[in-house]
Amino acid sequence: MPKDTSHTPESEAAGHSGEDNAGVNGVDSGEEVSLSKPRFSKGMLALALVVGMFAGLGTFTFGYGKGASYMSNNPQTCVNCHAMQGHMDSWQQSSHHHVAVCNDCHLPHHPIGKWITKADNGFFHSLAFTLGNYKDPIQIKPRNKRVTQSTCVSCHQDFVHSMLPAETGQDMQQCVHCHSSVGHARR
Amino acid sequence: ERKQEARKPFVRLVEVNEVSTDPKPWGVNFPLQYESYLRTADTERTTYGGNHSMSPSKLKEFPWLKRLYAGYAFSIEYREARGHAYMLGDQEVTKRVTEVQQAGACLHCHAAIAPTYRRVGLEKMGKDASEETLGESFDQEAVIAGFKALSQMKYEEVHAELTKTPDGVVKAAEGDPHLGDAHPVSCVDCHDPETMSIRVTRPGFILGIAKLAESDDPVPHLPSIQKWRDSKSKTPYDPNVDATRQEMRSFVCGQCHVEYYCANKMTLTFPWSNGLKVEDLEKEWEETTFPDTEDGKSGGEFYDYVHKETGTPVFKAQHPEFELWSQGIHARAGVSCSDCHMPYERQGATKVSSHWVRSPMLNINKACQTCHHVSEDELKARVDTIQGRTQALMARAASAMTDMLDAIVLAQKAGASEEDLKPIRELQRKAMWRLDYISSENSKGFHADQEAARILGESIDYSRQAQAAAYRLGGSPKPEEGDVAVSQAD
Amino acid sequence: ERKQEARKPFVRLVEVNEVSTDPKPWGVNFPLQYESYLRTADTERTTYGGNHSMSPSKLKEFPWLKRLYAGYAFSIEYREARGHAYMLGDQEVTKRVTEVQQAGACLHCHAAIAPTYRRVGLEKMGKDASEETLGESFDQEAVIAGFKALSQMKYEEVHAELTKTPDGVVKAAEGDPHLGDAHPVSCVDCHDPETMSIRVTRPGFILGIAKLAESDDPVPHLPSIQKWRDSKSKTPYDPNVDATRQEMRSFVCGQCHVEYYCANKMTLTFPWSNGLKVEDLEKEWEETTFPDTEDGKSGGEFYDYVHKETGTPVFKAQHPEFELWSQGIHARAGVSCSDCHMPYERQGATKVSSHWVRSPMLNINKACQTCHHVSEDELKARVDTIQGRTQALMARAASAMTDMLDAIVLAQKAGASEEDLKPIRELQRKAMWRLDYISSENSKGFHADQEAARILGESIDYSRQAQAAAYRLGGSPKPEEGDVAVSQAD
Ligand code: HEC
Ligand code: HEC
Ligand code: HEC
Ligand code: HEC
Ligand code: HEC
Ligand code: HEC
Ligand code: HEC
Ligand code: HEC
Ligand code: HEC
Ligand code: HEC
Ligand code: HEC
Ligand code: HEC
Ligand code: HEC
Ligand code: HEC
Ligand SMILES: [Ca+2]
Ligand SMILES: [Ca+2]
Repeated sequence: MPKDTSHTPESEAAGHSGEDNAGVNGVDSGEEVSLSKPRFSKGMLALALVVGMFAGLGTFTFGYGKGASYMSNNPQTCVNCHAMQGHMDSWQQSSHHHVAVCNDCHLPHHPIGKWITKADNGFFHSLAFTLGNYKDPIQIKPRNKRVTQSTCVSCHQDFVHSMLPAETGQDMQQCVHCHSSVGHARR
Repeated sequence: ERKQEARKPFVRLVEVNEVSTDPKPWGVNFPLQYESYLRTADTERTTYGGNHSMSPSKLKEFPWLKRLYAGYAFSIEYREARGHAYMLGDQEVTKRVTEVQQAGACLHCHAAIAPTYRRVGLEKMGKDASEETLGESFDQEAVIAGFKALSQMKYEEVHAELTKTPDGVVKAAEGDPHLGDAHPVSCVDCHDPETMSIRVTRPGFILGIAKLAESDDPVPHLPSIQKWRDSKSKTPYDPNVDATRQEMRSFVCGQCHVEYYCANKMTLTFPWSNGLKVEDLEKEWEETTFPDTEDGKSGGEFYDYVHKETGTPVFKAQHPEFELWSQGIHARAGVSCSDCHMPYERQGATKVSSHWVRSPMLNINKACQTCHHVSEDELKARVDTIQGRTQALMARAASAMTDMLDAIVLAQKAGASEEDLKPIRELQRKAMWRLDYISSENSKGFHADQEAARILGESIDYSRQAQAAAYRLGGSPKPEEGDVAVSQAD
Repeated sequence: ERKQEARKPFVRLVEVNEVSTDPKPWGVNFPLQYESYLRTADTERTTYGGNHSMSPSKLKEFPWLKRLYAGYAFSIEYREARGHAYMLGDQEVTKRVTEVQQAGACLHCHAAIAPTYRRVGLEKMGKDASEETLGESFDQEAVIAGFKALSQMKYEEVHAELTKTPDGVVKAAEGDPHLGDAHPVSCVDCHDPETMSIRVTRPGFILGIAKLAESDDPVPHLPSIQKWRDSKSKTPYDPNVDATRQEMRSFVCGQCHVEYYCANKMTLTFPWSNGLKVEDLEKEWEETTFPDTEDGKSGGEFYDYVHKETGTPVFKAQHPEFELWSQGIHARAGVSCSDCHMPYERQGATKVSSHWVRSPMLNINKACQTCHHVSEDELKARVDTIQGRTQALMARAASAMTDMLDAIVLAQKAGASEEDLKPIRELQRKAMWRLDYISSENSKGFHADQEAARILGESIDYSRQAQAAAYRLGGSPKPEEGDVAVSQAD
């Protein structure tokens, strides 16, 4: 039976509650703020948005890949690119397909970081897809790894409280070190 | 790497500080960890590991160990390891301690000793060593000074020093020499009492890992050491400053689960200046000479004991878990000791590290299945396969070793000269070191399976070479005594 | 498990059938697979593997092989393997074939031979063997009959038979004995021409795996065999019927990448009746006696060659990739040969299996990174570590082996009796079999790293035991000739 891959109500709820939690908790939604604030001035932010969206728009890919829908939360929009099919499949078999859609994990839960990542990834996605020069299998880049890590923490903050650094500035373990198949079933 | 914001400071119901070697007050603050910590006194065994009410004797299980250790304390009593709760008691009663004079360094890994090191260090340095000062800060300099002062003293003397250090609980009257109890490994050994972050406290490790950092041994599993090397820093590598949290999750264990020298001729030493492989450690011992004696005589070449049957000075290998793990695929993949031996456990609305440090085979679900999505039976079977191969090769190496001893003894009876025997003794030492290395390591090869087999293969090679060479010197049993039989161990 | 819908029947531009050993017409239907298949003629080498314009000689790389193979064809010429495109040509020109009379069984694994087996089988059975009948169906019974008929015939005769079978392309006039070309492994060897599903066609494998199924060797990596055993079926295990698709992705390779007997005293045999471990194979050879000769004399105990320096009858191990892989963690985890050696590649919107069968180290990205999410350098380093350990132990086992040969030769010169030598010869055979097993296996230990080290450890043990025993019989070199030196290989 083919799974309904559209954005289910549960996943919407989970996704949003994740984001809300981050804000309401007042715990600065993990590190996103502390990171993005100093690194991106308003001007840079605008620039990133413009470059990201228009560079993407201008390409054939953006049309082919139903670029406009990239901004939606529907996982189906990701598989507009066949390059994403495997990840879609493995997400469907993962423990989280009931509770989180792609964007819940691959976009920062912080309202600003979220748009930067979207623009940034939108641009590089289109570029890579158009040129076809990306690595297969696709490998997540360090910056996007930080995003996924931050979203785990954002949703599971209370549960993993003792894993957070004892002192600011110390590091913490990668959740996927142990939970590698949470978002994408593997092996 | 991204830095996370810190967790909220925990609610401290009871104050603990740097002298709090008694875990009870910590347990008030962290009842979940404390409860599981107490379970290290529990008993359950796997095929090759786990706890036991009275730990089985390894000498009985592997009779050849008696010949391997002939002339050394280990041939009197040597048992399987068991839970952390027993570490001090088991040491106090082992015949290796009751029948042989041991050095104070033994306590480095069997008691919560850092505050005692600090106290003695401060005293040596002529500084205040009151309970208050002792509780204030870790003071690494003082700890190392105390460590050096106590290492070569007698076991009993140092044991007595332990109880002269406050433990945070015992309330002793002024002038009462008993200011605290002696405790096995305790919270303060692995945690900063202020922040609760994990840390290392053992001078042996701190000095040893700094030596390793100075070497050029590749350490793909310890990225912070590579980073330190690349930075060309002038300050020695300090695990408490430089290591990642994931590395620290192994370093806390590497304080004790390592090869060492610990008798009374030198300060306790971790032989890591050439690297962490079995040859690297061997090389350090080969290059070591004991310090000159007080009357100015040369201390001579390093050795642990003179093998009684053959008169050959040899090295003793002790539980090199940290070193063998370092050669394995799990270490390379960033999997720490704690990931398997202290896995996270769901406790209500949060997860905590199981402080019931024990065989992961008693806890496969949490210890392995988070990463390996296959059945418990399958994981057990994989471990059994690895350990079975190791055991079979070990039995083979053991019978090569005993054949070698027989041949050397006969060659000596036949009047072989010391000069002729010299290369044979070298082979013997290499063979015994390697066999001991894997038989003393407690995972039966699991921590690095191919490496364990390689080491045993080398041991076999050296034993059999020595045997053949001894045959040339008249070490061959007379044809009547025993025929050429295929000696096949399994 | 989510069942995939059956794939759409492919568009067949050109008809192919059971005689189509020429891959060209298949290539019209499947241009992507064909293109990559053709690339097996390409040249590129890794440290221990990969292709080469003229494959390097293993005898040069490992001079001790000449002594290991003394008296056997392998001591004349023995090279590294290279791409599938070369398999027939390389066999035709090797001195092992041009200077020594070989048996027709050699072609079992070096040519697309099934239709020839079928033709000869049908002819033997007195049935029609026209191109049409040959093309119609696989007819396993006829194939096996032909296989048995051709196995012990001369190489050249069987080679000639190949060209008497139509290949689907050559159009020959009636009566022309050349009805088709001889081809190296081709599509029809691994695919059903009707459905394109993968299949096995080699009698050696079909008979061998059925024997394995009858045994009680645990096969956690081959669940369909366990299922067949549990079903207590009366019909022999048939891979084409019983195996899972994932198993078939290894079985197609297991048709050739296995240990075998292939000379003219018996039909080509895969020695799997006791299991797939090195000892299991050895046991089958030990228990085998050659069939009685035509004049009724007993065939005597099985052996491959009489070792020339020592006169000991020994076994020859050939490329046991399938068997060693079976002992490894990847097999246990269900990872097939094809997963690593024929990984899927994205070609536009579809994924195809790379038919450029080659070293995965030339294609780490696709071969490994689908499963292992670490960098190429890291994966390379992991493989290097494993292969480096294997190589070092192999060198050690090799020097043990040559020391043994020296000692036996001297003992014989000193007049040792056959009776005294008997147990030594047994040790020698065991030692050489194990060393050969790992040095002939082509992954340098990667396919099962700990197992490879274990086997080499045993080889060392047997060689050195034989050496020591030979010393007792006067095999010890005179003290003048060479002193007891630490023979340390690395
Ligand atoms: C529950 C969280 C979660 C969800 C939901 C999720 N992912 Fe991921 N995804 C991850 C994590 C975590 C990683 C990276 C793991 C790592 O660091 O190796 C990842 C990696 C990836 C990668 C990079 C490939 C790789 O292995 O490095 C792609 C592409 C991807 N995801 C796409 C998707 C798409 C498309 C969806 C929705 C169909 C999706 N993800 C849903 C957590 C998730
Ligand atoms: C335009 C086609 C296309 C669409 C639509 C698309 N992807 Fe991708 N994606 C790609 C390509 C191509 C790459 C590989 C980029 C590379 O490796 O440089 C990629 C890479 C990724 C990565 C790893 C990126 C990194 O650099 O770390 C993630 C995560 C990911 N995609 C998630 C998603 C999600 C979530 C969606 C839907 C919201 C999505 N993708 C939609 C084509 C697409
Ligand atoms: C959008 C919110 C959200 C995000 C993002 C998220 N999770 Fe979850 N996660 C949940 C919910 C909801 C559950 C199920 C309820 C529960 O038990 O807490 C869950 C369950 C889990 C579980 C237990 C079930 C299982 O799969 O084993 C683990 C482990 C887990 N998450 C880890 C992660 C990791 C690691 C990440 C990041 C890669 C992550 N989660 C990202 C919401 C999220
Ligand atoms: C060193 C390994 C390890 C790391 C790193 C790790 N976890 Fe876990 N986690 C576990 C184990 C083991 C369990 C299972 C506990 C149990 O079953 O009692 C677990 C359980 C969980 C659960 C609950 C599972 C359930 O069944 O309810 C969640 C949620 C979770 N982890 C989230 C995370 C998040 C988020 C991170 C990163 C901050 C993380 N984990 C990092 C090992 C790890
Ligand atoms: C990937 C998992 C894993 C890692 C990482 C690991 N171990 Fe182990 N360890 C095991 C297994 C499995 C055994 C065998 C247990 C048995 O036989 O019951 C074992 C055995 C042991 C034993 C003997 C246990 C007994 O019951 O006698 C000790 C001690 C030990 N390990 C210490 C360490 C130390 C110290 C480290 C890190 C330097 C470490 N281990 C890293 C899995 C691991
Ligand atoms: C560098 C740390 C270290 C030092 C120093 C040390 N030990 Fe241990 N000891 C351990 C570890 C780790 C174990 C558990 C592993 C094992 O049993 O192999 C252990 C186990 C033991 C045991 C229980 C098992 C057995 O061997 O019977 C005894 C008794 C013991 N030690 C006595 C001593 C004595 C006596 C000394 C001093 C000569 C000493 N230890 C020095 C770390 C150390
Ligand atoms: C202060 C020294 C010390 C430290 C630190 C230490 N150990 Fe131990 N460990 C010992 C000693 C000593 C024993 C043996 C106790 C006995 O047999 O009486 C032991 C026993 C064990 C055993 C055997 C338990 C059993 O039930 O059979 C395991 C497993 C083990 N340690 C793992 C670890 C791990 C993992 C760490 C780090 C998280 C660690 N140890 C830290 C000294 C230490
Ligand atoms: C042998 C070393 C060792 C000893 C002794 C030890 N711990 Fe831990 N403890 C650890 C390690 C390792 C962690 C995991 C730390 C991390 O991942 O950052 C940990 C984590 C913790 C945490 C953080 C939450 C969690 O569970 O992960 C608390 C709280 C804690 N320990 C309390 C205690 C208390 C209380 C005691 C004494 C009863 C104690 N520990 C003794 C090694 C030890
Ligand atoms: C935090 C993750 C993690 C944990 C916990 C873990 N492993 Fe592993 N294991 C790995 C990784 C990573 C590899 C290396 C192969 C790979 O990249 O998949 C591996 C490899 C293995 C292998 C193959 C290597 C070999 O030595 O043959 C075995 C067997 C194995 N693990 C068993 C276990 C067992 C048993 C446990 C529990 C005692 C365990 N693992 C715990 C991550 C883990
Ligand atoms: C997990 C991956 C993996 C699996 C599964 C695997 N191999 Fe390999 N194989 C390798 C690697 C890695 C090498 C070493 C290549 C090198 O040294 O360049 C290798 C080497 C070889 C070689 C020698 C290649 C050369 O270039 O000389 C042959 C032949 C081979 N394998 C056949 C097989 C067969 C047959 C099977 C199944 C029975 C199999 N392999 C299963 C990874 C694998
Ligand atoms: C059971 C299958 C099988 C049989 C039978 C077989 N081969 Fe091979 N042969 C292979 C495989 C697989 C390789 C590639 C692996 C290797 O080189 O070790 C190979 C490689 C070769 C090579 C190239 C490498 C080398 O050894 O120099 C030659 C030449 C060769 N075989 C000749 C022969 C001859 C002659 C016979 C008959 C005596 C024969 N083969 C029988 C499977 C077989
Ligand atoms: C019909 C017999 C046969 C079959 C089937 C077969 N091979 Fe081979 N293979 C050979 C022979 C023969 C060679 C050596 C050719 C030479 O050296 O001339 C070889 C060579 C190789 C090599 C070395 C290639 C190189 O570039 O160095 C690899 C790797 C290999 N085979 C893997 C496989 C795998 C994987 C399969 C199954 C998908 C397979 N083979 C199926 C007979 C076969
Ligand atoms: C040594 C064995 C072997 C030979 C020879 C071989 N194949 Fe394959 N082929 C395979 C394997 C294994 C698969 C993967 C099948 C699967 O996963 O079900 C495959 C898959 C295929 C597929 C299915 C799609 C895909 O790519 O996975 C096609 C079509 C195909 N091969 C065509 C050919 C053609 C055309 C030739 C001759 C030029 C050929 N094959 C020769 C082993 C072989
Ligand atoms: C289809 C999945 C898959 C592929 C492809 C694969 N592996 Fe693995 N690998 C595994 C699994 C599963 C394990 C066992 C450990 C575990 O459970 O994580 C493993 C274990 C390992 C180990 C540790 C075991 C050992 O022998 O030390 C190494 C190293 C390794 N793989 C390297 C490779 C390399 C190199 C390749 C490519 C040539 C490769 N793998 C291809 C799945 C795969
Ligand atoms: Ca020692
Ligand atoms: Ca053979």
